[in-house]
Amino acid sequence: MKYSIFSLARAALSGHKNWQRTWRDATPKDRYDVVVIGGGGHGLATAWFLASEHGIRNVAVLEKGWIGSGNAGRNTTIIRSNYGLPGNTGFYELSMKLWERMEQDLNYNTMVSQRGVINLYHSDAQRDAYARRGNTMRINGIDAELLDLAAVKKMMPFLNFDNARFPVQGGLLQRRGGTARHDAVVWGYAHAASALGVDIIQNCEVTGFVRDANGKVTGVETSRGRIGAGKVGMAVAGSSSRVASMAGLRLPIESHVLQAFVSEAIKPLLPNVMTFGAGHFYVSQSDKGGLVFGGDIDGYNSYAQRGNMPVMEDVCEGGMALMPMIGRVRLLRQWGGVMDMSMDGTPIIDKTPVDGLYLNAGWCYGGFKATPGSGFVFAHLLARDESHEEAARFRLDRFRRGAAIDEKGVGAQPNLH
Amino acid sequence: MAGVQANRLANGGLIDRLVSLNFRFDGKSFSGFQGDTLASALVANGVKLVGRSFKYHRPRGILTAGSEEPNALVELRSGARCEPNTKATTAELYEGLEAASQNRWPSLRHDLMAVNQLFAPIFVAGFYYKTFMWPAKFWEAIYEPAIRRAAGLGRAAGIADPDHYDKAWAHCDVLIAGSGPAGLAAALAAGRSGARVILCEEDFALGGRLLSDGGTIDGMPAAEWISRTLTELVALPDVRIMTRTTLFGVYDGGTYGALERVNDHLPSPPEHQVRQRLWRIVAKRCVVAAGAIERPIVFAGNDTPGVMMASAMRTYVARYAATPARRIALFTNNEDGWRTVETALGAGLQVAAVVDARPDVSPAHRSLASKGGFPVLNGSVSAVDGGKDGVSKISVSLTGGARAEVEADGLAVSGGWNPAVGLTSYHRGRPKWQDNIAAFVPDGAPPGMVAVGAANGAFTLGACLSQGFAAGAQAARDAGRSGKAGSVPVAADEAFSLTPLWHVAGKGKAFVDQQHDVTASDIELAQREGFESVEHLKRYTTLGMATDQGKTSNVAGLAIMAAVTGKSIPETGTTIYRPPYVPVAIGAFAGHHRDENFHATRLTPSHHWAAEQGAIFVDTGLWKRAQWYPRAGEKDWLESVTREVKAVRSGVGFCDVSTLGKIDVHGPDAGAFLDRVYINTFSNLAVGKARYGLMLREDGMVYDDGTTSRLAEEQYFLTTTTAKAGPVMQHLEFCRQVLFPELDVQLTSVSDQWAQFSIAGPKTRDLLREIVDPAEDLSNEGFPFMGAREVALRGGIKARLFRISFSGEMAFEISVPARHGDALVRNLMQAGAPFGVTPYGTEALSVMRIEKGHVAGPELSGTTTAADLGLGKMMSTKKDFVGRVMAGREALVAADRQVVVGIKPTDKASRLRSGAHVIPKSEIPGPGNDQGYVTSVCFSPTLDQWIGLGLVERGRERIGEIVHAHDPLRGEDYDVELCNPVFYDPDGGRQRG
Amino acid sequence: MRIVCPFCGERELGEFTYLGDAKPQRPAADASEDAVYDYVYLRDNIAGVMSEHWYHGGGCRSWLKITRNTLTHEISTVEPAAGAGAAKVGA
Amino acid sequence: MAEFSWASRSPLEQALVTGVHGARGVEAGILLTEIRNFDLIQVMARRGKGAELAKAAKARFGMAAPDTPKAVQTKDATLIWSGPDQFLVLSKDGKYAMNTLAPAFSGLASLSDQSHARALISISGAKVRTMLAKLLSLDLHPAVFQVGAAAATSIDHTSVTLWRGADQTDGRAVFNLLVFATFAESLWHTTLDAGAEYGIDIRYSEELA
Repeated sequence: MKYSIFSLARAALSGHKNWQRTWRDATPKDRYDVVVIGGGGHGLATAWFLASEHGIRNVAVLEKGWIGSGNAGRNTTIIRSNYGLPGNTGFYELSMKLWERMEQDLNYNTMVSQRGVINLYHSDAQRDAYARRGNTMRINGIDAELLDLAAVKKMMPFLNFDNARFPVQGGLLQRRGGTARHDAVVWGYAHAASALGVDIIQNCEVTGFVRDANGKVTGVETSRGRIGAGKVGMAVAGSSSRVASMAGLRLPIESHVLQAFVSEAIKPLLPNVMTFGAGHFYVSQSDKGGLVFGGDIDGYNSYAQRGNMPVMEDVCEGGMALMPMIGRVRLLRQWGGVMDMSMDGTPIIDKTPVDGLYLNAGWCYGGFKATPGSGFVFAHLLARDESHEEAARFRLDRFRRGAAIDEKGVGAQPNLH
Repeated sequence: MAGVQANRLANGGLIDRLVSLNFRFDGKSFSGFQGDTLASALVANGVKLVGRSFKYHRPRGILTAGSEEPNALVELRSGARCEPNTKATTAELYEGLEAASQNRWPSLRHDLMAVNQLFAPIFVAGFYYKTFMWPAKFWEAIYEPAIRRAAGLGRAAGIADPDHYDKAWAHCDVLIAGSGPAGLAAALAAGRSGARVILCEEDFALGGRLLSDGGTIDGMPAAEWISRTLTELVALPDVRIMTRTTLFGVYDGGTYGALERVNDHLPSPPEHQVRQRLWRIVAKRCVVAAGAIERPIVFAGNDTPGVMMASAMRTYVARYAATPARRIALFTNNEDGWRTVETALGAGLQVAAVVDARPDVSPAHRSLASKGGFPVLNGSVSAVDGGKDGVSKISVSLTGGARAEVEADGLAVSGGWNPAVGLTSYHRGRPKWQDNIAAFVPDGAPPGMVAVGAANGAFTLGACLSQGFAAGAQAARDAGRSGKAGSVPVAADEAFSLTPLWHVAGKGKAFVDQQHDVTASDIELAQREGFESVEHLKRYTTLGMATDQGKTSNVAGLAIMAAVTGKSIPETGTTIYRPPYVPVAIGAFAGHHRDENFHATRLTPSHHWAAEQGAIFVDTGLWKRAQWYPRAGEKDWLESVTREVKAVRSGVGFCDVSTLGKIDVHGPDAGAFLDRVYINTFSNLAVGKARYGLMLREDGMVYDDGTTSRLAEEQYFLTTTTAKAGPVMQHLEFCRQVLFPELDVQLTSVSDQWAQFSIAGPKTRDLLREIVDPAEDLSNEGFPFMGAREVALRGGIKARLFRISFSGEMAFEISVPARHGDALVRNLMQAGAPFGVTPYGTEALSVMRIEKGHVAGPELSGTTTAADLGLGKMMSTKKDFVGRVMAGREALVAADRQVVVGIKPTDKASRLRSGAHVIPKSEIPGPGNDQGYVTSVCFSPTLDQWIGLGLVERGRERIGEIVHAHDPLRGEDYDVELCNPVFYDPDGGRQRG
Repeated sequence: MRIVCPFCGERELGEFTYLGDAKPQRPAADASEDAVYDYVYLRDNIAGVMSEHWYHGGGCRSWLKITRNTLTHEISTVEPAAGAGAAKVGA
Repeated sequence: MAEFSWASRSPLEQALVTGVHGARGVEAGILLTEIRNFDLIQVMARRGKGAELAKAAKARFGMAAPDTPKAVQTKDATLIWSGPDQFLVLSKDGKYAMNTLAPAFSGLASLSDQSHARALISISGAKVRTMLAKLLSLDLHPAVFQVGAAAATSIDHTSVTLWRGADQTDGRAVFNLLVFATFAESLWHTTLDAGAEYGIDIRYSEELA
């Protein structure tokens, strides 16, 4: 059923009794051309692009829980393409362009809100680093503006300009950045992919790979039985190492916990997405009114999906340092997601050494904003057996070759990225 | 003048009638008493309409009497202290309290946004996902702003919070959450056993439900038992009772978070006091006696003001002597609801009827009804008549199909009780279903925690006392305390029976989540569209995501989902429970760490002297460093910095470099150790000599640099950059303790021990000779370039001198014990006056290092190799060192890497900026020809033009090439020449002279 | 999290910093580039009990080897790194 | 040619204002005293030399140096544990300075002069534990952190050394804190903020007691 204000009005007349399932509840077939492991945003986007861009519709998405139950529903919903290194710059801009047409592509309102993302700077060195990055963006055809203090004051008069420990000096603004409604992205891709014939199979956990005599992956064992596959793609953020280990692979990845927080809903207070340059704090305000914010990872390997108080305090200290008007706003919920942190802070989208098995992993904090781009290039790789040009640097062997893409410049220590 | 408290009972209650308090709600004056909450005072004043709902702006009244309240949310206080979404049910009344209702315009009674109710047929769950998509540009411009304005509840102040917060640590054997009968019994048992006990109670009064429901314990009235118990607890040496304190979360290793509302019951905190305090409590054991929350039954019109939880209604009557209604009806599916009738009758209120959904009502209650002259109707409430002024009539579907109507102005509802399973579930535990109470109870808990009493599904007074007591005693034993717990308090176990009833089908909106306007039909719609997992249900309908965190709505919602999917409630399951248990002010989590106190500040030994000179300071990490020293008449920083540079280059200047990390590396294997952490060799460094060193990370990238001196055979003095002082210390300790434990070497930070100054310029020796003991030979022969040794100063103290130069001038660094740093700088000024000595700041320092082509922070970016920096030849091939192997990987030794090179505009008048990119001349900038960027720039007074360093592809091969500096961010494009990075004195004669 | 430092006793998480898996051992000086790559980059990334390096930088500056469950954060053992407390070696 | 004065300046000289800070009651809840002018030497045992150093230290100080988190008072020095294989020697009048200690421990220990690297603050008063609970994550319960207990810990993410000295004559506890000199002023202000509600009596002493 096509979604629109008219279909809503029609449905209202019949008491909304006629709405169909947003996606079909599929039972697994014996074999698919492509099996995508992971029913998060990336896996579902991959399936949709396989069907819509490459005409490959005999596709299953296997999800061990319910779709969107991993990091797709645990992030802080920010979208942006303000990266500075070759590889990242082009890829995230590809993703941004796909965000900009997502709702029309999917016939689903994912509430893509290009309200602007500003990274504040507090020193000359930080300004210079942002200038370098902003210029990279501009050279790549991406919007970027370097704001001085006066411009920041005008845009966000509520920041602490008077007695800050690290006074704001300006910011790097990407106006096309913003937020999107994370769950809706999952449901939108599921809705659209299902309509093109993709089977979305929930409560179906992959427990092993089926290999032929040559070692090629020909299917997966699951909690709902064996499913054959021409190719198998992994998009299992938070479980990448565990799933890869079933195929005997070790990855340059550590899993860490990243906490996020939301406040009680209040009337509109923040116009945009902001990152504090002198502490670990970034924030936006959801359409519902909650301040959605976060900071640094807890810093230790974890699959527990919950964090501890030092980081919670650190984040709130950053928030109060930046905008002391939020002191009386109350933190409503905290949660944690498992971040698959790669060794250079940059994702991996590549074939694996195991024939028939394809990897999409290591998104660190960048996973949500990458959703459409990740699906697009992963579908390309699965369909054509070659990297999309915008993902050509996200190869698995880059670490071996010394071609890491290290935006933060901290090296092979995942918890510092 | 405040109005009369028309709905206040003449006597009774736990309020202090001698202390009358005036307050305002929506601008209207009222009065209440000490001991009231804002909600109870509003009840006493007959105020029924207190808020508007989130989506439909429906009129809402007070539903509960606790922190589970979904409706009675107000903006408390005004101006900078405005607290949006404050629950009137937990806000203590104080003299002069001001509160305003929320989410309405222009007024609570006449809210124009109530027009949303007309669109209610369209505004169903998830409607926004299906529309507002065309045209694409309208989302940000029109739809979203309208949605944002309509959403949200209260308004935040928008200006800085004027109050203070702090954070503290507490430690105990047994931590107890809740001071109801179970919590008090646990505290008694643990305290008597000799345990260190902390009891947290979120209310301002201790007793929990005992305050409202009374009862008999150990043969005495509950109030007397509470009083005796408190007397005993207070007398115990290690029992600490914290009221107004909510235990909100449990973290790893027995760490708990609690919020103490220290002064929220006052108009503003007294001087020197905080508003709230965040506690990190470390406890060996935790007893959760957090009680249970009464749950509603969902029926049409159940959000009409005047519909109230049955337990809340009796709390208002019994504890606050305030009557929510004159003539009440009760709708219950369980025995406990009847208590409200008993309380109401005892207070002289009329009871219109009891609607009991159970097949049987006890004979005792039947006789109560006949004595009280009210009917007992077997059936369910199917509709409520009334509006913003409250309930007027209640429609009842009788078992068997008949209908009845009841005239009443208040409806008490009891659907049973849900144990407060939050704390026990925060480690992602899932509670289990217990049939006899039709509720989820804890199924295990985080290590060290146990739930007791109502929080554990034990709803009778006797069971609460015995469970609490037993758990308190056991917790004390587990913590190693062996005292005698004494005798357990005893009370009778009341009868409890319940027939589950979640939803009464009927016409009209029946609310599950009152704050978020989620109705029973929204849940049915979600199921129809495939959102039948509880997490999907929550996310699609927003059920349970409001400020009450679904305390009254979650279980009802999933019970309705269970019914429509044909599954059982336990099969349907719960969502993940997430802390905090109640919302906590962000300011409390920050505590002291805001404004200037966000992070600690480090001051150099010459800081106060520099401040006296009027220096401008710059933040460098935690340090404040003098950036430049302006003089009267100088028009801008550039003029000051240029003067400082010229003074050094032509005379002498000094700069505080105490911020460098300084590490004593001692021991027989100190040299061998340094050989492994540096790319170059230090074991062959002569005593009395310094050497520049470079260290890599294990991945082959440059980590840090600095000068290290050998002061004695087994004694090196290592310096790091300011930025990396801490991380390098940690790295060296890792090398020492983990990688190379066989080496006999000891490390200590001496960063704070030494005040260190760079003294530079051709007249450096002249100045030094003034303050150094004349017996010391400072000649080029007596103290050659890269020499390092201790010298005596005039007047008796020792200093260390290092003949090293960052500026390219003849220079020394001098170190004195830090408390003499202030004296040293003053002595340098005095001794240097004849030579025009000039203090210089970090800007001049930076100018001179760029002129000299020294790399620093912007070049040591963590992505550069030694070869990129032009220092590849330093890498020893005769030994292993950290990073050696990985530095040899193909992409790190590729010929086309970006390497350090000098850059200067071809037009000498042109300014150069860091962050500009390097593009081949005459090419159109694009990702394919972006060859590098400018890393560091300065205006060079020596060359009289802007110069800089950059990282440029094959830069060293391209010296002399004219390229393009492209800076679209700042709208600048200009030609620059790639040049030797050493702009000044390239053969180094000056520093060696 | 609370960590029982073998030297200081039980301390708060905030005093410690994390490095990572303690299983990979730094290869000898003559090891191949492949072996060093493996050491620097590849991880088992265990969901369960793993051995880790932590640094008590906010306390006694000892490096510790800690066995911890990454699913529950439960710590089972804490021991000093080989070179922490090395004055007692051979004593 | 002039001779120069090398007057020692405490890192707290600017921040410390004697008198009462914060709430003014009958008695200030906190007594805060900076102690100036002391020698502080860090002694770090060499590899495998722990036992020999212990022997040498005992000979030198007349008491065993602590090898667990404790502080011991000898007749003319305080020996404070500062980590495995290491302790601090706090003394005055050059009794145990680098030049006197180095020969005694030659070959057994590496020594590092920290006399100027730290500020020394003594904290006592009726509210001392209540206030310290805002700064320190340690359990300072009298039965847990007894007289002579020491700890290497942190305030504001900054390393400090803490030990409990002998009780005052009125039985009240005294806590001694060594903080890094360049952080001292910042931590001092943090301490004043933490204690303001109890009232703080601020003093300094030119000499170690």
